[in-house]
Amino acid sequence: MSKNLSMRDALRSALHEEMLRDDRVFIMGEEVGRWNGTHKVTRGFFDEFGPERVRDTPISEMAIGGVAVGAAMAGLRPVAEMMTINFALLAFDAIINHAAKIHYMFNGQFTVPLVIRAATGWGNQATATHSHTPEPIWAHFPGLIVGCPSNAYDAKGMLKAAIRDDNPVLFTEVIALYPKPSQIPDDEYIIPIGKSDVKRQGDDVTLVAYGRGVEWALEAANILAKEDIQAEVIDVRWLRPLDMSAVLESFKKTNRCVIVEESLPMYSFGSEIAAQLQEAAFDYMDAPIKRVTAMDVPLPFAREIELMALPNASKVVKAVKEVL
Amino acid sequence: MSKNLSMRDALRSALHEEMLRDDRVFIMGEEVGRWNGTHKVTRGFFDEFGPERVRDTPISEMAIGGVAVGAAMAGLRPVAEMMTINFALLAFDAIINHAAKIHYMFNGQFTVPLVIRAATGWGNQATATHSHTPEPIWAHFPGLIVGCPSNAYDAKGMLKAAIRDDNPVLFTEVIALYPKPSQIPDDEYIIPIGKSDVKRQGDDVTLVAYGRGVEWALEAANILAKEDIQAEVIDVRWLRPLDMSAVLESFKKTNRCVIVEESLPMYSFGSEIAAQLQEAAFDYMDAPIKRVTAMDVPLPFAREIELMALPNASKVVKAVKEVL
Amino acid sequence: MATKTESLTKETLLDWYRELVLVRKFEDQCHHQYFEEKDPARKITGVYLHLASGSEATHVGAVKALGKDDHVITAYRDHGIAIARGTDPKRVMAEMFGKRTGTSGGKGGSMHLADRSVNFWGGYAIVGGHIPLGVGIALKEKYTKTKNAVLCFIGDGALNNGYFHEAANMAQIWRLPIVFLVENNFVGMGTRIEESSGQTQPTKRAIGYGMKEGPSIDGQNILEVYNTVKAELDWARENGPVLMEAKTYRFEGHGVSDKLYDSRDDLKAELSVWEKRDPINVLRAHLESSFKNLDKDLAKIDAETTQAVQEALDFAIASPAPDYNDLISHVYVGM
Amino acid sequence: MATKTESLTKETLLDWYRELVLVRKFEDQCHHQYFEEKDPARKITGVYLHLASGSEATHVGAVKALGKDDHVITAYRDHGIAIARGTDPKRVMAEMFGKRTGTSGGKGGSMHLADRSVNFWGGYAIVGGHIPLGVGIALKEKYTKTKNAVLCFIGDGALNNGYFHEAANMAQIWRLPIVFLVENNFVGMGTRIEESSGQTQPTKRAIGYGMKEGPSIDGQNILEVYNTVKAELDWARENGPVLMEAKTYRFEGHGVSDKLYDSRDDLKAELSVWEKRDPINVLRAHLESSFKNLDKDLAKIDAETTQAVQEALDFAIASPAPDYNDLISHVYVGM
Ligand SMILES: Cc1ncc(C[n+]2csc(CCOP(=O)(O)OP(=O)(O)O)c2C)c(N)n1
Ligand SMILES: Cc1ncc(C[n+]2csc(CCOP(=O)(O)OP(=O)(O)O)c2C)c(N)n1
Ligand SMILES: [Mg+2]
Ligand SMILES: [Mg+2]
Repeated sequence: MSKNLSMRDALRSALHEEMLRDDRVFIMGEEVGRWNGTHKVTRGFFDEFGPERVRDTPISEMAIGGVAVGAAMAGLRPVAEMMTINFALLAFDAIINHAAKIHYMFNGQFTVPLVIRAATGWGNQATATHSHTPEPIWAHFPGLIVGCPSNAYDAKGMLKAAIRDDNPVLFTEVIALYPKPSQIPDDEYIIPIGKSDVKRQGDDVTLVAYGRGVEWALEAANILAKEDIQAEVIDVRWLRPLDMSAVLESFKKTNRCVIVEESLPMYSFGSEIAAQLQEAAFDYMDAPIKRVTAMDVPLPFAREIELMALPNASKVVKAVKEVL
Repeated sequence: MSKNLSMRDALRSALHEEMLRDDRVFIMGEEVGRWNGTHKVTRGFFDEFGPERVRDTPISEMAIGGVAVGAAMAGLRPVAEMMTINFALLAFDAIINHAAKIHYMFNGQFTVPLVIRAATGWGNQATATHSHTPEPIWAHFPGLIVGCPSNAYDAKGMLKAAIRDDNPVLFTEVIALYPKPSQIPDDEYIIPIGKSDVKRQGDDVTLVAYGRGVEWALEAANILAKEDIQAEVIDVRWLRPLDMSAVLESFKKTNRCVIVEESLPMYSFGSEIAAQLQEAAFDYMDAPIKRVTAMDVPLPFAREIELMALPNASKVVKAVKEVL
Repeated sequence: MATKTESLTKETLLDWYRELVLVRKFEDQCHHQYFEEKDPARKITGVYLHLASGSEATHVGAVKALGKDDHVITAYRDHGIAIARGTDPKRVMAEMFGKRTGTSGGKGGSMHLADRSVNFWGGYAIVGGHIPLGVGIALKEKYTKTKNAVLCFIGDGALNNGYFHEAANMAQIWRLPIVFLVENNFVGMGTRIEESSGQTQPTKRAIGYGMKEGPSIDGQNILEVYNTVKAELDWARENGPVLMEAKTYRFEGHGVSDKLYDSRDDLKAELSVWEKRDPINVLRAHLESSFKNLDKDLAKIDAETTQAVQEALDFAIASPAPDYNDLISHVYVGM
Repeated sequence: MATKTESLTKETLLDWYRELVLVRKFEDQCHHQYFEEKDPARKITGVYLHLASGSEATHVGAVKALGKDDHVITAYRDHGIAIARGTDPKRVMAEMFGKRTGTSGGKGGSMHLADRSVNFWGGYAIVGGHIPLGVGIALKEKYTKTKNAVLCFIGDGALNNGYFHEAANMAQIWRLPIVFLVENNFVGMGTRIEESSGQTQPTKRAIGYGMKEGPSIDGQNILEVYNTVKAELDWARENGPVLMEAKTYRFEGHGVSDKLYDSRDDLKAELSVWEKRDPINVLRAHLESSFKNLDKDLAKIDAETTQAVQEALDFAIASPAPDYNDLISHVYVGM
């Protein structure tokens, strides 16, 4: 049996199940409780679980990060919400220098079973300060797990895996995907950390993406299919640990690759994928690997020009044609 | 006429000249004044310029970043010292969401002529929290300039360029290079922002690096020369804006490339260089592009194992032999 | 209120009244163009829009207390501050629509208004982020030995952010000329001050920095706001920072995606109490008790402000959108 | 000091005395192995090493006030805290040398000691970074409805960091069982408290959070430290956070690369005043005024502590260094 749920509700159901399953799991963050969550992922939780397990915090990102780390070390399993990944920049030190280092630095004495949830993505006129999609930046650092689902089904299984994992996880959720539905089985399922997924099969070109990039890649694949070009679409799902196996396998078949990401171009997702691919599969490269990314500018408010800066399916199609 | 100066003293002389030239230039940061600077780059400045122009701050990285941004917008030219880049993680928002965005976001009404100096690098048992070399992470973001000199001569000219530029600059200085000397001309010179430099010529392989990576690359080149392998060494100097012209030109000649960096491997410097190269010079690639980086772990205290994690010349030599 | 009050002319008070009404109508128009308007070409779009209806006396009164060479900086609830500081409402409205004629060329949006020409240093959308910027501007004034001061608005919610703490302390050790004006509307998004702040009397936070604990005033009364802020600015010019508070309210909820008043009965009840202290009515009552025969003046203000907002709207809608060249310009100076 | 004092036995006091002396000798030995030792195999290396000589009464006294199930967390000046909490000095010394037998397996170094088995949650090298961690541990205790409390040491310099502000406020709104103990040695690196803090009386900062303003005590007197911290921990268990201060000093400068006392005459002068209030001498004077015929006890302590430090050193030097497998393990749990 299954239900059609938006990604918002799929995430909500993952959180809800984990809250019921394990009372060490609790939620903290700005507006998660009485306000029902900025993105309504925690709707109803405050009433159901009460203020001890659904904790509204002040506007204190450093402390949200750091207090959650301490609580996790001490044996709880916090799910800390950063509202948006933009505000997590204020918790950079708490997450990178504390959450991600403590297990190693103290030689395994402590674990940090923490999930930091944060909405990510842009294209909604949120402007330069509120339009970051910096997952690759966070994934630069060992000790942290970084995941970003591309659809409601994955979102539920990935979030459950994140909550059950004993490592700190940065879990970002693309705002534009919140309303989009998948069929969600009633039975519990988990999508393991560090496993990529083939979202569409094809022999002509490999499209590698995560998060919203997967949507653009799939759209592009549909357009290309009309011209009899079959694209294989790989959703890496987790930027760290990064599973390149499906990408490599696909590339060895297609010999061509376009990487699609919502992030900025430099020192980013596409950079790493392209670098790894050319190194691991040099003999299979029939064309340069291309990247479709946001434009390399701070993001502006005005809708017309913001949209110019955003990746989309036709940009992907164009890039694919360049490598064929 | 010239003098032999350590990088520390070359930087000091750049700062000193700019302080004398332009009284809008001032220094702020932890221990920059009465303590003469953690790394002694500002030795004697407090006595010479006084507490208005050499401002000791509290341990408040967010405010050091943010106050410097405000002062820069208002017409001063702050040189804010972050002591080490590790602590700049606490100023991530101030630098990325404010310094780097304000000129764009307000459509050019304000400029932010700010230099953030920060010591970088590791290999001194400074441990996981104090061993970051995250220049590539910062350079992900448009609006910011990111530079990191590889020697005393460049350091002086680059820092002067940074101070005179009207954009925010993150200027990192490798601690291990502070004592190393160059001949520094008595006459003023400037090394322009966004210009890479060929540090050694060679026809067999291109080594691309910045900061301390250049030292390892040059060492490796000397070792290789004994076996009649001539490496060309390119110091990109500025990670943003990134000047790929010399790299491309060299690669078109050598058809082989190894990238050397002190940073972590993933989503990093080498990723971007490799990705750009394979795209722009696909037809010239005779071998996969290799990367020599730090190991993908938090850095440990114990000397023996820390050194294992550090790049070095022999790792570079080994990588070069793999691509020949 | 201990502060000696300036004697204010009828003209001045009517002028302020005009501004309060103008800002209110401006906010109402934004509300209309965002929610009611159907024609896409006439619609305000985007995920963020924070109206300040209810707080006009705090915004206008404090800004009027500034000298020409003084400075003001604030968060994202910034429309009224721009208008009060003298930025043409046309350009403010154009920014709401993301037009090239907007104060930020359409690139900043409603949260990032700014007007360098009147020393309005901007609205900022990262909570707390603008506070050290204000301190930096004050540092410049002290460094160059002027007597200009900075007015820095701070939300009650923003007080709990590390930016406030670090910047306030730095302002104090350097004795910088800045007035931190806590715009206390008792809530940040949906979190009440008692839920977010161990210390619910904002001015008491000054003690933690050895800073002057400034007055706590009625932010609905523009006379009180003006007189107090003016006095504190003058104090700050000579002595260093002050932390003061204006008690006010936001009538429209946090932002456009806000369903607050649907979901929290306590806040709904609170709102209805505050609506009785509408800053426009407070000033109107003062005017009517001080002067006779205002009807014609007030009617004129009513007509003029309606027209000004209409003109602003027309201007905004008629203005061109930015283009590709705008998208890629101003990433760097001189590149 | 208003706190009711426990009556302490001679045994207890001699035990504390032993610890003060042990910690001092431990620090002196570290100093020796870092600066004087010539044999590379016997040398402490690395760029950071922060000794706490002079602050032993604050460290040992406060830690002794903890119950077995209480918790302690601190910054990088952490050797004495580990030892006082019961971690074997051998393992502490081994960590100084980066040995596999060290408290952190040689991976943390002197700044990152920790011993989970005695609820010592670590030293942390990012100034302020450990404060929210301590608050998080206190949250766990409240969440699970124990009456255990957390002791969180904070340097005077760290008070100016955003971490302190945000974490203190959060601890207060949630009424968490934590004692923030400001270890006020009047300086952070080379910056004096008057130069860095608008508020130079640390406990006054509590007012900004509506928090209990705890006592300000003599950190050189272990009895006063013990009694006060114990009382405040008990208060915190029932009521929520407290901010208190122990005035103390560091005799050795900030860290090993420190040339402070060469360069600042004011601090050199201050040091010589504080040296007269050596915590070991303070307790010794108390012991001698309270009990007779201590010579044998004290001589025994002297010999035993010398031996303990020597054993720790021998152990550390004889211990194996971590290897490649250690380098790559514990990056993740279970991977
Ligand atoms: C650092 C940061 N965290 C969170 C947010 C989301 N946010 C925007 S406004 C706001 C509430 C601010 O409240 P307050 O400072 O009282 O200002 P008010 O909206 O009441 O004017 C929050 C949490 C943000 N913009 N920046
Ligand atoms: C965030 C951060 N900024 C700067 C430093 C460098 N630093 C290390 S210790 C220290 C001084 C801390 O002073 P205080 O808190 O008083 O502790 P004390 O050394 O006196 O025990 C500084 C500035 C750091 N480690 N972390
Ligand atoms: Mg508010
Ligand atoms: Mg101190």
